Amino acid sequence: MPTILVEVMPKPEILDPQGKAIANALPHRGFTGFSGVRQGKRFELSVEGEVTEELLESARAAAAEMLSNPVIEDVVSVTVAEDQ
Amino acid sequence: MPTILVEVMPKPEILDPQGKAIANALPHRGFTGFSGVRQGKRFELSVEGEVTEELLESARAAAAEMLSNPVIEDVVSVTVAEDQ
Amino acid sequence: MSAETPLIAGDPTPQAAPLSGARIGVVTFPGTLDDRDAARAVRLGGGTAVPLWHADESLHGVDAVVLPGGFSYGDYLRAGAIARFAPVMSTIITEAEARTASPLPVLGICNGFQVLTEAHLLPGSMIKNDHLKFICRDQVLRVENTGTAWTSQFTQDELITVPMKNQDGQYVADDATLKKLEDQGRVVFRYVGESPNGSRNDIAGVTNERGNVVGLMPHPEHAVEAGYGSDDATGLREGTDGLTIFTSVVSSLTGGNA
Amino acid sequence: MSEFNIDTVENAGATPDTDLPWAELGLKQDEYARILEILGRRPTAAELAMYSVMWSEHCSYKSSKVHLRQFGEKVTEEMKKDLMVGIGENAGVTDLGDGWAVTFKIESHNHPSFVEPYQGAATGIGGIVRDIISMGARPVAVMDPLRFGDIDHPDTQRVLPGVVAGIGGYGNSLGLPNVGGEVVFDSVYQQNPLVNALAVGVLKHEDLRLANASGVGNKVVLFGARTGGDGIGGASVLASESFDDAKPSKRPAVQVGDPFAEKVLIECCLELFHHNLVEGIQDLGAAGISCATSELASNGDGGMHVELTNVLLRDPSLTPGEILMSESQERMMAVVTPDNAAAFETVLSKWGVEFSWLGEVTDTGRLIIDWDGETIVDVDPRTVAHDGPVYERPYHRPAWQDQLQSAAFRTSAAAKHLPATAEELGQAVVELMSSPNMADKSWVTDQFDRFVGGNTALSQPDDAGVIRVDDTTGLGVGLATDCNDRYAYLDPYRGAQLALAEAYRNVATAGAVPLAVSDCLNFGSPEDPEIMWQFAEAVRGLSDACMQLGIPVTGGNVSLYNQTAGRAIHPTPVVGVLGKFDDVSRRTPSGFQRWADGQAIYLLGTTADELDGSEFARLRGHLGGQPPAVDLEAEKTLGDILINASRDGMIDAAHDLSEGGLAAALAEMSLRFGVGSRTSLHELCERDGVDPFTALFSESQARVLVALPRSEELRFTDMTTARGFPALRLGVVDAESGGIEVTGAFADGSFGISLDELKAAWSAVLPSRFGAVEG
Ligand SMILES: Nc1ncnc2c1ncn2[C@@H]1O[C@H](COP(=O)(O)OP(=O)(O)O)[C@@H](O)[C@H]1O
Ligand SMILES: [Mg+2]
Repeated sequence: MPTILVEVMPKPEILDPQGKAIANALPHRGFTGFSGVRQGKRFELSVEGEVTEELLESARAAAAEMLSNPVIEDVVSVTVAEDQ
Repeated sequence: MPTILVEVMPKPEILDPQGKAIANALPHRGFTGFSGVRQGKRFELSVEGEVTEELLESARAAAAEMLSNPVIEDVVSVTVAEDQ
Repeated sequence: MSAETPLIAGDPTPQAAPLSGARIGVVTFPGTLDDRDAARAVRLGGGTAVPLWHADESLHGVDAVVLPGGFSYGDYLRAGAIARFAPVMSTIITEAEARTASPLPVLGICNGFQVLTEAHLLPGSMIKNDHLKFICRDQVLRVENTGTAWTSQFTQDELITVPMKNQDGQYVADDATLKKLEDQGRVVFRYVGESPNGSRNDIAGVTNERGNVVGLMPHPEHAVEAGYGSDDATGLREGTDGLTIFTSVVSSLTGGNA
Repeated sequence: MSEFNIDTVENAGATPDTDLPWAELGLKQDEYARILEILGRRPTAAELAMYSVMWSEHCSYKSSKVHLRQFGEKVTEEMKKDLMVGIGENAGVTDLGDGWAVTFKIESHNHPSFVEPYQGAATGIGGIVRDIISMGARPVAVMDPLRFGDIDHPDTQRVLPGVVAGIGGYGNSLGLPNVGGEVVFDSVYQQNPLVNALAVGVLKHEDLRLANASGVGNKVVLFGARTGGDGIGGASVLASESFDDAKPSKRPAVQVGDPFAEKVLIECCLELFHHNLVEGIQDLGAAGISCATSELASNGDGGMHVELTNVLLRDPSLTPGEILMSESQERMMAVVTPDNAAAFETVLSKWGVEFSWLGEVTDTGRLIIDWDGETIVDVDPRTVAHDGPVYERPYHRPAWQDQLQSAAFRTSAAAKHLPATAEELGQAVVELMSSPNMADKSWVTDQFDRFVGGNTALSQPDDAGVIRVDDTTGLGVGLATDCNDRYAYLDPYRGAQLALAEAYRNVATAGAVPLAVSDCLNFGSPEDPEIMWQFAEAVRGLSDACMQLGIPVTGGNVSLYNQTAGRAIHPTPVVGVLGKFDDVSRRTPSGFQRWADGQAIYLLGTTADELDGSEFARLRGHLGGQPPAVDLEAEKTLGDILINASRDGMIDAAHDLSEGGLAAALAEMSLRFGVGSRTSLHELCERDGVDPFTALFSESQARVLVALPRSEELRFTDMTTARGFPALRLGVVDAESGGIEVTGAFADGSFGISLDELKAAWSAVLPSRFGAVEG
């Protein structure tokens, strides 16, 4: 079944408390070398049948209107993943 | 600045209440054609300097030990994205 | 920083140690919310509450440990995900799993339960409530296992009411784990009535194989004092069903059966 | 070190003719002229940033100041008796006895909550809680008076769930029980929802801290979250401080809160107070560092010298002006003696809180801010913090006010067919209770933690939130917030008084002795003389009423410009009253107890024909006439009766009559624990000369229903008689019937409402709109 992937991240200029908490915790576990962390969302929309251009357009619209909050988030990508 | 992307999804057999809520809401907003939605997480770990194999290994470990809970989640991918 | 630093500034000085001598540690992570309530419950249960600080590996010789509710390190990632790696947790994990006759009794409430699952001291995990909302209400539970260090003074299948308040309270585990929990009688508390969160098998609390580690989502420490407890037939917030958890552990630690 | 040009004081002196974007920053021509006059030169970019935010309506109260003065003027010595800190500080502080004190305040976060409901509401809670911490207090509870548009409007569908989740998401993470608030629906709040937040904190007298920078040589420290570009969206003109090549800059339109950071900040500050490590402290809210430095300096020894490059940044592209204006959340500024600096750092490290030493207190009378060693701000801090513009805005009574007031409900078309038969009246009660404003609000309140801390003695849906302060003695406080915007619209003077009267009554009904007032004045644009009249009338009304009730206003907030496309909200002066219990275990719950079968139900107070602005009139789509009469002497006597009855253990339940009148109070007392009642309206109608419809739905003030054991009836009525206060036995609690039965002077006997049915209708209203909570 094909899947449409939608990736959403907090806008770069917006505080990301989730990423901040992880960034603070990583070094305590010996994971150094990362200068920052941001946490976003990944959606898998499953499609029965084929992914038409129309459906992809619909996914883009859903990403912009429902899956992300344009005030604080950016839709990073909307792509098709076969055989997820 | 290079970025390491970590993608985490709820295990297929675990109910995903957020994904379910979105799947239920989509048709009300005119987005039909999606048979299911799952919501996972996307992490961007920023790296200053180069992404060494060692650092990537460290990111994989962080993904497995901290960024995901193996009881309920799978790490889908750990990849490098230049110029995010 | 030394353990002498008071965890909560301006708190009344701790009460004098009662005779029982059961010393029960109450862990404070930076985002812990219910530590003072848990300490109060320990005192009312007849024990002495000993504050434990997340960054301090030492358990200061306590006889049992409570991991109270709250948002340990913010819990933005997953509830309890980061807390599990705290220095205090490594000692707790070692002592709770010690192959001794009496491993450390540990109780995780709400966020504490989440920490215990993340630390793999208890099986399964918690995900968002099926309705996706935070829910605060009084909850009826059935006590199904009275063999743990924390439930010995309940009667089998006793119904109790305690407050519940969480957003990530839906207990999940794979089928094999659920079967094992059920077969071994390790479901300690089960929700009665309409499920508040969609938990598998209506599970509200479980224990480990040895019965020293118990986790539950609702809050017994909020039902230990009349007037500030759960609602019951005698009146507004008069219910103190949660106190039995704390008298149970004090009694099992002091060898009494009172 | 920076990519941008730094506009230094020296440079400003040398380039007097540079055009500055003062208008874009919201300053008026004459205001800019004042700045030139004060400085004797053009301001630097950073100075302009400071003046523009500090002289904004939000920070300077320029439109409201002349009116707010009444709160400080209309006070007697008696009213000041318990007041330890009055208006002007972050929050007022009132003595509670036994060495304890309490501080509380209401603020608004209306517009941000419209733009981004979750974060707007969340950061609203964060901000008010920091005000409480900055007094040296431990926050112990929050409340949230909320107003939304029509329940079925798409705007409400978007805003309400987000606001509720945001208040819960932030407040629940702080360990502060949410003990009350309001949820009101009215189309006037479409696109202008009101999100007000109240926080209350307690402290020992010796822990009191004030926002002042005293002690020359003491160090100034900024701690908590890093500074980002939050809340400076409109000021991006400052992104290029040379102003001629304005480069596009990305600045967040909304602020995102980090409740975990705030929780840690609370504990960290309390530990600092406990070890006596700070001399003065100020939260960072509106106007950020501009506000904190200028207020600390002008309230202290008058001078401060700081190096702005020391500020820890989240976004390194911020210019000095933007850093000064940034409203990033979860930050505090403190003044620390050099001797305490090391201990201060130890406490901050323990809690993992970042900090940076910015500079020190001086006695120069100047606030000097350097950027990398060069002076970019050199001002008298008082001119920034206190000498902002003050407007005597014109105001006049709207021409339509008379017409509005003469459009009484009784004579309107809406009153053509009023319920009169038992059946009609019974149906009207059900209809009333299943209207959005009267409906069960647990869909909202169940998303808030009411129990954390183990000190909550009463919370929603009781009349007041009640919190124990001292475990050993039971000393505690009761709080209520109220406002009926419809009354305030019909008559702002009286409406503000009615808001106070209701909050006072609620607190007393729970058994607490009212002590202090905080208010949040939500209005439309002050530039509209009719709105300004509403504002002036409300302040006059509230201050007069406080004087009569003998309780001072200790702080509050003004929110203006709540209007869209020329349509303003109703004047909404939300009033919070705080009261004291010697022992909170005496608190009176608002419902009939399960074991109270057969207890007597008394109505205290008298009922007149007062339906204008009522919930019943709203049901019929009518708004006009005169709001109910205010009788503050009666409120005082009534309060006294309830406080004594609670203290002496005479009554087991009490509930005040407000929106929906007797019908609503009877229904709510039964719905509380599912315990019914049997009452008769016969005597009431006869005594007060009203018909059964009026008896049920009129909203006359100074009325309360109580339930008490028969053994206490004599003692209780002796007390009411001695005080000359009307008390009428209406009937009895009936724990068996499962219904509300009312007989009266109706033609056709009595009506009965099944509690199951009523409860189903009453509790379905919000879930049917916003989704069921349970799976
Ligand atoms: N409506 C009001 N009634 C009484 N006092 C008010 C009112 N509005 C503001 N104040 C007082 O004016 C002072 C400044 O208010 P504000 O700028 O909101 O304080 P802060 O900077 O702490 O947020 C405070 O002491 C506040 O309590
Ligand atoms: Mg303040």
